[in-house]
Amino acid sequence: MSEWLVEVFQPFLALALAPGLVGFIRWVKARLQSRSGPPPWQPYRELRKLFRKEAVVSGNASWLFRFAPYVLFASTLAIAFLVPLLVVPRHFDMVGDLFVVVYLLLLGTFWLALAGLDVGSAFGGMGSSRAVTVAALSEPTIATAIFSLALGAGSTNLGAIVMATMSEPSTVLTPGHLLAFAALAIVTIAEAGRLPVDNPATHLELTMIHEAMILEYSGRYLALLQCGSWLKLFVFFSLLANLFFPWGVATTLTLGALAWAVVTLLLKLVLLAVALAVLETRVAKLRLFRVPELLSTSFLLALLAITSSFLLR
Amino acid sequence: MTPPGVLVAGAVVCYLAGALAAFLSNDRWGRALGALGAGSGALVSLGLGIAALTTGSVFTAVLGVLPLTGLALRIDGLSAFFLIVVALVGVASAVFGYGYSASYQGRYSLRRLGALFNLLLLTLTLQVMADNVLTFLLLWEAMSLVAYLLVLTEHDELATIRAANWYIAITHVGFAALLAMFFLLSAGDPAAAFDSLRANAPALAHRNMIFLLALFGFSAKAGLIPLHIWLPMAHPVAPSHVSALMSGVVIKMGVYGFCRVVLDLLGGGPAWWGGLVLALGVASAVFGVLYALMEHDLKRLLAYHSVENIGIIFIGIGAGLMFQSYGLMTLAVLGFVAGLYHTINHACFKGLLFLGAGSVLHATRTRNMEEMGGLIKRMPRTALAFLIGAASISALPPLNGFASEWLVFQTLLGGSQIPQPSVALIMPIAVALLALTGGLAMACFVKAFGITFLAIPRSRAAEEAHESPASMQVGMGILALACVGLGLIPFFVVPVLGRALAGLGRLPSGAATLTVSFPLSIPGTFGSMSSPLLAAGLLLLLGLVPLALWLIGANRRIRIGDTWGCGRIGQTPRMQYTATAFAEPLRRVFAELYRPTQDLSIDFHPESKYFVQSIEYQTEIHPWFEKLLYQPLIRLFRQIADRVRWIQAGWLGLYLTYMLVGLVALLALAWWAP
Amino acid sequence: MIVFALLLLPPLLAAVLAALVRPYRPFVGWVTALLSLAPLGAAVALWARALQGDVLTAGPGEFLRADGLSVLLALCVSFVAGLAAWLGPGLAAEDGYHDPERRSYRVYSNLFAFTMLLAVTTHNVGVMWVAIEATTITSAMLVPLHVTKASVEASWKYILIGSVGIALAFVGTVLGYFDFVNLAGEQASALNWTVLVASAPSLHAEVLKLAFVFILIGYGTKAGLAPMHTWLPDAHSESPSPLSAMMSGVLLGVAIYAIVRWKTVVDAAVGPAFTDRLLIALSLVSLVISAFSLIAQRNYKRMLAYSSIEHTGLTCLGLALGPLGVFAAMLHMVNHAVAKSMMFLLAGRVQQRYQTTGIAQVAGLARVMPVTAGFFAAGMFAIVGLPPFGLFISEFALVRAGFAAGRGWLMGLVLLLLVVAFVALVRHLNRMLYGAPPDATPIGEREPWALVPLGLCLLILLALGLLLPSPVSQLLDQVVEITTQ
Amino acid sequence: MNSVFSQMAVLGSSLTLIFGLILLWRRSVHAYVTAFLWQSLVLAGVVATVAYFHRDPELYFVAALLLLLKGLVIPRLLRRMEQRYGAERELQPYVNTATSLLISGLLVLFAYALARPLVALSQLPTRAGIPLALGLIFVSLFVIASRKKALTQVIGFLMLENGIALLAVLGTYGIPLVVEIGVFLDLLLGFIVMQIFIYRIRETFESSDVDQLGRLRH
Repeated sequence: MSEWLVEVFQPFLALALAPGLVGFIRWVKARLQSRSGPPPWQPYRELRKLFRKEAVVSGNASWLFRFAPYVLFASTLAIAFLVPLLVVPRHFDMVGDLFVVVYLLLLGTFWLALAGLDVGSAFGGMGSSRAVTVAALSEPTIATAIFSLALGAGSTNLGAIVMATMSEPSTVLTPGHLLAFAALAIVTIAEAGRLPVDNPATHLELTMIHEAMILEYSGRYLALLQCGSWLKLFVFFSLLANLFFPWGVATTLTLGALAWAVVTLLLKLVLLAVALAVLETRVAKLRLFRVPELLSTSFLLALLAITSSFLLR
Repeated sequence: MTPPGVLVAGAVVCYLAGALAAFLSNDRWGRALGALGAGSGALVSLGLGIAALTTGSVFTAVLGVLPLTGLALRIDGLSAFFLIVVALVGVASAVFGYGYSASYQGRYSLRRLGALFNLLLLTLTLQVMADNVLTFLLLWEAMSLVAYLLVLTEHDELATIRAANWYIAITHVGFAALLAMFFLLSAGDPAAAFDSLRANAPALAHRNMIFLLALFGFSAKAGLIPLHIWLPMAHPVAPSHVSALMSGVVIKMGVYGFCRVVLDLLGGGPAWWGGLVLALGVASAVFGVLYALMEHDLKRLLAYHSVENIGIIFIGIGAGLMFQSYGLMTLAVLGFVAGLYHTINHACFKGLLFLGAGSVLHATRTRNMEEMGGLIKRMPRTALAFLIGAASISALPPLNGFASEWLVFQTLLGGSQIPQPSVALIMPIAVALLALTGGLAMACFVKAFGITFLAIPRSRAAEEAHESPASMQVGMGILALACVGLGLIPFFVVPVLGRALAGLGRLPSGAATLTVSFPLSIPGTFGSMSSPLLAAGLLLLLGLVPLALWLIGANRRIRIGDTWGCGRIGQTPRMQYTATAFAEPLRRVFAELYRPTQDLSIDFHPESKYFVQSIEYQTEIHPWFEKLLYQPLIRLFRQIADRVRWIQAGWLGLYLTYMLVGLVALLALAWWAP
Repeated sequence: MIVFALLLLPPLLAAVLAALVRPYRPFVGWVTALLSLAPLGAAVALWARALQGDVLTAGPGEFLRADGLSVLLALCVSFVAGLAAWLGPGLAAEDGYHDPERRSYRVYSNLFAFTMLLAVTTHNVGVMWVAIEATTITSAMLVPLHVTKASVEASWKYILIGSVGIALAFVGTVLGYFDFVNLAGEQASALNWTVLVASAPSLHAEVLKLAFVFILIGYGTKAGLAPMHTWLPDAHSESPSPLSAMMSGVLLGVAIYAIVRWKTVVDAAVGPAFTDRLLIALSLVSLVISAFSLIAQRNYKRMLAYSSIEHTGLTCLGLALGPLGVFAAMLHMVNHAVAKSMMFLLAGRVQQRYQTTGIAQVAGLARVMPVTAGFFAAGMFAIVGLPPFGLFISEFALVRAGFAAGRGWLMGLVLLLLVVAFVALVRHLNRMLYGAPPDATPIGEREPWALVPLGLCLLILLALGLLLPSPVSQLLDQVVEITTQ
Repeated sequence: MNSVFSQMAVLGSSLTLIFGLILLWRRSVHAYVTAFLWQSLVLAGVVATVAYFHRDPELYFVAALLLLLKGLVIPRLLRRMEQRYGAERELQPYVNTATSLLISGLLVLFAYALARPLVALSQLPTRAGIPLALGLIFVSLFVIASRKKALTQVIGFLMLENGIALLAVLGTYGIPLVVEIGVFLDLLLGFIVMQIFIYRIRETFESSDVDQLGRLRH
């Protein structure tokens, strides 16, 4: 019974930590650019502010505009249920595997893109068109990366993958594993709308992708959307961390193991956040029509991952 | 008469009665009775299909009606499954057709439409039961003829006639291939009943030739690359409920025929068979979706998507064939089950989308997306139905598209168990291209739904659109429910399909070949997924979030304001994104493939070149199958025809010389020949 | 004896009556039409007797003999002759013809019917040749009914090519007789078909081969086999449509009947290989020429003529594919006779309304004459071999026979040619049916009673396509038995 | 006894062939009609000799009929038609005289090669004439194909009939009477119809050369 409790608790832990993670990334970036920058818990204040504000909805919009934030937030929260954060032998594997996670993300993008179109402004359309292009082009990479992971672990269920990688630590150094990690890292940046692909901080209409779609939102809808995208980033990071470097994830339900799992999770997330912050300060935004080249290199990496794992098998 | 026999007779009688009633009167009553006949016939065959599939009983009947070898009918698992597919889409489009064809009252002959619609359903229902070569081929050609006549309903436009010509031409080429294939298969046995073909199939001489002819013939009907060019021409010009039936069911007869011949009669073959089918499937999927992206005629877009989804079905079947050749029987059955599951799913959501497009066409009199917009406020129920269709075709989780695409992915992942690494490498490439297709399909349907239904109407017709009559909504409702329902019960559908395929050809005939526990996890495959739990979870969360917001006292007031436009006053429809603009990034990414022709004409203000009076941007994409394959073929035949025409040159002396030369030649032949 | 009288005399009587009534009056048309029903009745009686298995003979030294094959042809000839009589000029008051033309139509069409009936029922191969030569003469007189430059040219080409061809057939007959005389000396009944077949095994292979070549070229000319087909498109596009219905429907059949008679004799002596190779060669050439000529066709009557060449090629191909093939070929001939005569009569109605034979000028037929357009479309679907009409079944049986005879690649090529013809014909049909009719074409059907017999033809085609009633298949089995001794 | 008979038969058939060849190099229609007239007479003579040697009364009747029909009736009709339209010159045929003679020579050689099995099989004394008859058939076919005047084509056709009659007489001593009468009837009717058509061509085309008949194409 207690396993279920832990697994139900995990997504809410993720929900709580997600804004902090993004705040921490912004704080590290500010520090790197020798600015003092807002404190890491600034996003929590943003959310509180937005929840208190009234929502302004465009006259052109239909019920879909108001319903999309709920769908996006619910789908991202559902992903949080499926991703292995703390405990490994998971009962939720039964509900969905890595493909389900990917397609739940796609569900979120689908509804957000439609919401972007619903207001009838040029920016919404532009944002949706670009977001959908990036999502479509990153699909093959994700699928190939899953294929190589499944080859290694013998199953696409997330818990099983983590267990398999934990049981044979040697697989981590195999080229297949590392190439798959690199491919999935690039896709994470593209999907989460981080710098080389899309600049989360900008409001320059012609360059933004994710921001353009949520341009029209305000009040509690904007809060839900922001929280959804932060949770998405958190989930991606935890996937990268646990699937490829799963040490520290608790396999037994003792309190000590759980505490140690939380600590290791936080450590891994901080490491990844710093890495992302360094990357974002080092690199400038790519032109939209260079993004496919980036995604095709990631696809190539994933394909190499598979061929190497095939040959070594 | 055994109960199935009664049901078969019942369905046939309903269809014929419907056809007769529709033919006799050209007014409301004709439409009503025609739709009633079709609907009831479809319901009866639905019951028949479900009964036959669940009980697994095989019904056979031989009637001396047809000449030469007589009419032989047999319902086994495969036929029962396709009966359900026919009936499901049949009921929905019959009900939809009643409302939709009202607008044809003055313009086209309703008699012909109603009667032919019933006949099409009749030929489809009997086609899946055919049990000897003559019955199969006669019904096959009758189906093509009736579909061709239905495509020609709106015969006053030139495009319709051109499309109908292409349709009947390619279908007939396919039929010629099937004729040759069946006679090679029956190897001189004039009776040519299917069970005798099954018996001596292993000892056949030209198995590869038979396979290639079967693939050619059935892909001409199914619309696989490169025999697909009739599909985006014929389906848009047909009346919408007919194109729903054609796209949903008629092209599935290609899938049924292929399974019947290659799986059942031939019993599978060497690995390259599966490889070729897989390659064609992947090519059709990718090209189908790529060309669909560039379309802004709503029904052409849906037609190209039919090509894509047929590709996905054949990916499943191709993978199954490959596994069968390597002896991985569980994976083989899984592959075929995935293919068939996607068949019924595609029938449901494509039928739904075509009915939705028909409802939009009924309201706005146009198929061009650039002239639509804002229909979600004017046609809420059609919009909802179209949204469900769009979501399920883009394989979004709780719906049926995801369930079958997930199964196809799992099958392809199973490819890693193929002993030869060189062959096993094909699978990841197939997985990648299938994923790309899924992503592009999602992009295409965001465009289709977004531009058609959302934001501000772009034309007067869209502005004055109104919700379509009740019968059309009921038609769409049936299929929408089917999409949602089929998405929730994969754990029930997969074992039933496994039983339907049991015993076909060399497949293991064990009853429960696919042991499936509650969540859809199949031994020997990689993942597990449970749609019902997923759907329940999503609904729960959707309910939880507003509750949480209420709990934390979030501000619930909403103020209606203007869309943000960087400070300009007022918003005109021209400021919105258009379908062409929406697909522009992807056209630029795949420019090598599309080779778009673009021309930009700017006429400047007379006084200074810095001010512009009007800019016109024109882009055109010619699918290069027609350019590279079909145009040269036609030119070749035209040249031969011109030369042959000169034989009849008009000079009497020349004609007599032909006779003299012919006589002397034959005499010489007779004289020297042994 | 009376059956033969009932079969042969009425057309003669009709011809004489028409010739005698100097200023033509409509009652002559009605009388001749009624008289044309007598041969049909007689043919059906012969059919009934044939089904019981007995072969009727009449006249001195079995001059007339009606076995299964003759009965089949007699049925076709009398049916199509009846159609032409009921739908030909001379019945209605104003059918676009003048009195002399009506009178000569009545005279010569009945003579034409008589000669064809004589050809198929005579036992003597020489008399058969004489009758077929007479068909050329009688039908040639009718080709230029409307005297125009084109019809005169067509008639001259028809009479000349036809006569030269038939003369070659006579050379073949003489060589056959020469071979028999050198075996068993001169006998009066030497040219009787049964005698020839009985003595065939002992005849000399060399001479019979030469004889068959002459026969094939000769009767092939009348059957429209390539390369002797050149008269067919001209004659059919210029002659009045009831005549071209008779010619295209059954004259080709009668010529094929003659080829089948001689093929049985030669096969008994030399074995089927030789004749099959010749038949396949010529029928392939016919298929190629007709299929590709249909693509760029501009005149719908010539289109129907080329389609006849194609179906003659198919029938001859069927003859060369063994017993199954002969069954298919004969069924195909019957189907084609009914379908093509119906199509030509419909083409006549269309030409009467649009006053042109150009495909491009005839547009909007579905709106101008809905019922005729419906029949025309159904007829076209029948000709291209779509179900539920009879030609689908016969083409199916033909291809089945081809594969059973082990000629897979040949059948592949034939199927390809059939598809080429299919696409061409369907495109032409669509150009005629739809679109806006040229202005000032009167809308609505005229003389609707004329559509009743055509509707009957359609019903027959449906019956042959869906049911193939047992009497028909039994008769065809008898024919197969006769021709493949 | 037989040698005289066979020599006369061979002489008769070679004369017939020679008259056939006249068509090739003469140009005027008048010459063609006389050639045909003489050919028919020689043919009647051959039939009469066969009747005499074979003592077969039927053949006498056939010879008489042949003489009447092809000797008198048809040539007179041809003369009348010829006078009506003045002495027409045969236009330049498709093939000039030298090549037509060459071709007809080849055709006669081909006829000889072809008739080898026939001559070997036949026991009748007149068998030596069979290749000549076949030769005449091929030559007259070539004449019909290569000439441009309608009248010349008719004469070519009549010569073709003569060749066949000669073959019948030499090979089988005449085909059964019923068929023989039928053949003559057909020939007469055929000729009359052709004449009607030639008159009609004259009316509509003002000249009877076949070159103008090129309107019906494809």
